[in-house]
Amino acid sequence: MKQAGERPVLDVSGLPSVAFGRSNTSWLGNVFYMLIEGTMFALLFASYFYLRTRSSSWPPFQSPPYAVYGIANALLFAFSLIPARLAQRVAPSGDRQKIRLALLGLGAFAVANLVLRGFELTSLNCRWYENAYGSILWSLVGLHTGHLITELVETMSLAGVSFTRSMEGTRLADVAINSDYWYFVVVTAFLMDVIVYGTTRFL
Amino acid sequence: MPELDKTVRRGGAPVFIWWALASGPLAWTFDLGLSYALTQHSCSTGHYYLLHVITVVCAGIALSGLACAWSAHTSLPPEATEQGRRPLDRTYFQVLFGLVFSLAFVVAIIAEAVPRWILSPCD
Amino acid sequence: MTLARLHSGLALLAQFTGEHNSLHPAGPQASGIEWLYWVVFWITFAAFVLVVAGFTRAAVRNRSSTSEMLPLVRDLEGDRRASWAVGTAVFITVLTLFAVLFMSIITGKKVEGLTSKNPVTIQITGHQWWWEAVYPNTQADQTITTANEIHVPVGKPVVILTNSADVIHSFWAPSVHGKRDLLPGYSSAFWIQIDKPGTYAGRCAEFCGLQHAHMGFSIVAEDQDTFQRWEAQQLKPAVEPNSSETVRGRQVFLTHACVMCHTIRGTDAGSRMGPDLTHVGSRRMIAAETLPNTPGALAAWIIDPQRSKPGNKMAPNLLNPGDLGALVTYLGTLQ
Amino acid sequence: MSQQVAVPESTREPILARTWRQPGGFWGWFQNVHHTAIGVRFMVTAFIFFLLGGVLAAIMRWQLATPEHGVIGPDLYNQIFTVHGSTMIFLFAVPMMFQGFGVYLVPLICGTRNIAFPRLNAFSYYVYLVGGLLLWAGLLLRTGADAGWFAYVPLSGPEFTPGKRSDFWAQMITFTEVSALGVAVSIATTILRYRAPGMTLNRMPLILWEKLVISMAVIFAMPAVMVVSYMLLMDRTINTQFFNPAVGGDVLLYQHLFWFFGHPEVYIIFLPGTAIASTVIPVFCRRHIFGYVPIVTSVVATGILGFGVWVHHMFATGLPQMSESFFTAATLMIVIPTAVQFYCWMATIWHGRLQLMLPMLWMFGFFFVFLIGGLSGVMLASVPLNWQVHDTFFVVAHFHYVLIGGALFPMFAGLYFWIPKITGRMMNTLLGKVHFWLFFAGFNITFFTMHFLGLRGMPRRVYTYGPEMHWEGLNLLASSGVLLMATGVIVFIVNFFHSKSRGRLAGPNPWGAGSLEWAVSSPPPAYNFLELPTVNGREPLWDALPNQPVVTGLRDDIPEVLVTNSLDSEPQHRDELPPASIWPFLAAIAVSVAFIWSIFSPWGVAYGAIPVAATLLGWLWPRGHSPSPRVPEEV
Repeated sequence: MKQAGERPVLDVSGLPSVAFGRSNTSWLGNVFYMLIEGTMFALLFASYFYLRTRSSSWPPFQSPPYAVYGIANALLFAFSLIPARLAQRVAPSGDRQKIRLALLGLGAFAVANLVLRGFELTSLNCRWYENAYGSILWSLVGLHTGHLITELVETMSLAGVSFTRSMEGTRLADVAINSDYWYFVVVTAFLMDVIVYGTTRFL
Repeated sequence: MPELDKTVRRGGAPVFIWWALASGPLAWTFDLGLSYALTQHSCSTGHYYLLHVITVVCAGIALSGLACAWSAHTSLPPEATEQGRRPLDRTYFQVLFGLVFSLAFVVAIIAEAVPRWILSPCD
Repeated sequence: MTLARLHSGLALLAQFTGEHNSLHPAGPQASGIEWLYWVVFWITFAAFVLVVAGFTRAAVRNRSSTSEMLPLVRDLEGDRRASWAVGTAVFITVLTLFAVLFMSIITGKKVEGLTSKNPVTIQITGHQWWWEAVYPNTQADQTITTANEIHVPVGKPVVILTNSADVIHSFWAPSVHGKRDLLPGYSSAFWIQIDKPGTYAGRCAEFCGLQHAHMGFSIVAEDQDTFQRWEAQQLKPAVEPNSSETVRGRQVFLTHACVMCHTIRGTDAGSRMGPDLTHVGSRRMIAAETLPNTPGALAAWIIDPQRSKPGNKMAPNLLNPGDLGALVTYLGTLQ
Repeated sequence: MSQQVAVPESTREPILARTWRQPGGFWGWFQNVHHTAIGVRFMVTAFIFFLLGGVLAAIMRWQLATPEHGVIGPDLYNQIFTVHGSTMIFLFAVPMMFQGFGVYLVPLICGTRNIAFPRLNAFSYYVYLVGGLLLWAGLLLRTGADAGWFAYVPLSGPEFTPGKRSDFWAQMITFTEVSALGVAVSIATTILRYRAPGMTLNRMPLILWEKLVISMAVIFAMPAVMVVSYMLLMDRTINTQFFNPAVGGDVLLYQHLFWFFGHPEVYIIFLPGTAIASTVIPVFCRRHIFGYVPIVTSVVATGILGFGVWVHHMFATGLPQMSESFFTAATLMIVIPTAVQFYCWMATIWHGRLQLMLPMLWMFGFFFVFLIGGLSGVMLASVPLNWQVHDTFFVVAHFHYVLIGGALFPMFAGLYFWIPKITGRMMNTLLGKVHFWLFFAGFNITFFTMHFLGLRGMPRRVYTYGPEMHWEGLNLLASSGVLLMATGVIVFIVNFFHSKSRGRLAGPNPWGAGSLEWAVSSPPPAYNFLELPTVNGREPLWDALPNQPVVTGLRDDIPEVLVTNSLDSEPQHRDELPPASIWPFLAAIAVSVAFIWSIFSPWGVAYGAIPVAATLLGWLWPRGHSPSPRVPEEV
């Protein structure tokens, strides 16, 4: 190639080796995955309303899901935003103690959400094999529950890492990104609740 | 336009330039989606005008993007080039992009309007 | 003049002996679409010639035969002229596309615009792999049920109602109209009209399983008198057997597997799984236009339907030659 | 930008080579995460699937050559056309045009050392491979999918396709979509974060613009087919009722969801072709592309408009005519951006100095063939015309003109153009020309004929036809073209192996091209660039200053790349990429087991998730400490 004798250079050695926020590549990758999964949710929502137009009554010949567990879970989701935001706030400091606490807190919320989700599943008042309404309802709740489990595993793994000295560098950025993903899970939970518990009563 | 100058120097782009880029596709998406969803509704209720309202509103949204792009175009300093390295040049490119884009989607929205001039939603 | 000749030349290239060709229309629907086809064809042909000419001219203009690496061109004046040329071309393209859009929608409106107070109505139900045709009537005994061969009066609007018994099929007689899907769970209606007497072939156009290839039908367009005679004939119950051979044939029919699937009105056979055979002898073809309705073909079909149409729902029938002959003779009398 | 004297190259090179070295040997093959290796694997695997799909096509044409031909029966024929279509779309076109070219080229053209998320990228390859093998294993066991490549319900549903045939198809979809999505995320992130300093948004080479748009199209389109293939799978395995009209299900829901993916898919296949065109044409016309801004806007507009035309696959279903006509309008409007690109290419050739070398020859083939496909597409956009030609051989002709014209011709142009970069040796020109003319002639003989068959009423997907239809002459002609095409492809393979060992050495830049992949040796070293470049224009090598600066200050002893921002490619921070690893392969195996298990038992998902989680933990588990403390900083 060319001689490297007197070439002007752009020296980047002073730049940081880890970045938080939007310039982090994993942050961007995470955004793309939220777009992918958001599209999936959107398509299931669209399918739900499409199937609604193919049926004269809704829910067809059964009562709407029992809403109490759903509302309780929605409240729980709302409060879980606190540890999520906390984890994001303390991550750049690298303070493993605080990170650990925030992540464990978030994990505890996720477990509680999951338990309540179990009760929700028992009170949908339909089965997935009965009719198309049941199928789409269970798919919606199931897809979201899958996300909840994934997020729980990820949070607990990060919490595990936070007990070791490996919780540094990009791992700290991952903690912040994990919280972004939790926000996504919470927002989709709210949207799903509106559909599962709301539209079955008012549509 | 001081806002333009300030944001461009920071290396970003002002909101109205992003609007010039986004308004066309958004307007067209709404136009197509709403028209498709409401065709049967407007047939069964007899509110045929609804479909024309959608056209006008969506074309308006796209035209607002065109206006943003145009006003940014006129207020950009003359030294901006399409290929340069500076944020200013990149903004100029975005503005050109926005102009072409908004115009293109206005044309697309007009094309979407043609069926409702000829057909009835109940056909 | 030349255009007309070119036209007929191209039509010849895409020609077919008569009744199964979207460019040989027999009624207003297919004619409207054919008209649109030729208009759009000539527009796209012109676009094709212009673009190919443009690329050819561009290619020969500055072609360099050397394979050495040439220096880069920087031609601002050329760019400026190219901007105008490209701009003009895009403008013309947009106008042309709008013209196509207008013509397409207007043709669509015209093609679908047929209507009539008192049309002949035919309910078509797609089955794997045959067509059930019912001419509904409020009185049950005035309802015609037949299969694969549809009769319509010439010059009269006919409304076709669609439905499917199993998977998606698509009803398509290209000389009459474009295709329409038969979807399970949906029923829709469309209109046809045939102006020239004759027989028009049709096929299933949506992939529907093993015997998608052998799912044909035909539309027989005949003048009003003939059509009414046909109607009257179809309304009658099955012909009573009038010879020992045909009596035996009916006996074979009623005592073998035939009755599991088929109907012959006027007898005990009343199952709707397969085609209604009350007037099977009057049809030109059997097995959804797979075989001609000759005694030989019919006998071969009854013995082993899986041979000419593998996968179809009719099971082989091991009849002795005497029974088979009697059955075929009997079915042949069911005019 | 500071003036400094760079470290002498001779000492850095071995260090970099060691840092970026990928393990060799049998087990090393499964650990490699470098984008050049993975890109080549995608290309080779996709090409093999192309050959296999071609063999199926030849069998079909043999069967259809004469009426009532008894080569194969309906059952095998249906499996063959289903696997042919699925292979060509899911296992060849997208993996070749998007994943193969994209993974190999994007990091090089960006001027960086590896793709973002290299392990995800490697994982995507294995998942794709397993998906392909699954589909073909089904065919070879005579239980191949047989409901067509779009597998409409209810035909593909539990009632009409019992057994596991459609399940193989649906899971193959999942595999290939997971793969395409993983690569899309990698490529989009690479383009937005790893571009060389100076490669601002307005200077991104057109191929990067197109890869970015395709990645976004993949991200928004593929979820639709995942959703719909899972609905089908659940209908088949756990008795959900999505598509059963008796209890509120709907067969058109399937078609809406499928084509909401299916039509953007066409652009996911076709846009890489235009990317190759916009890259190859300037090189052989010895000038910058004419109309950079219009081409960029066209590409982005195509990506967006492509999501608004799906109903034109459903014109015959009897939707209200006005609803359908909206999609006629959208379909006609999508012609405009493609026309703009054609005119810009024409102007580039017009005002350039054309050298008709092999890649350019294939470009002219692309112009001719795709033009015909595009124009017959105008006919298909019209609702009434569509009623006549939909689901006939006219459509078969149309989409082969579009897909072979829009993907295969550019693919061969791209292969003749980039194979010297990949193997380091030039392809033989004479053999290349023989290949072109055989393929071009054979293609047109086979597929132009099909337009007439369609107009004369021949529906698609029929395994045979009767002599009374008078289709035999045209069918025989169509079948004969296959021989020419096949010979052409064989000539290409011979040419490839011949040139790979004996071809003329290519050197770094045999064509005098302007993009960054030509700045490095052929084939590229493990670290791609000794010094990361900076860029001074849209064609970095053509527009470089006499003393164009290079980037220094990245560490050589760990695999580090420079991260820049999306709009202005300003350096932001340094990023350490993960080294080679076996975990992506193990994770792919675990995921495959779970997917395939789920066909046979719903519990496969639950039990299969355990090894998946385990391998993912292994994949993501921290690799110990960095050699030096890494400083987090809010940027």
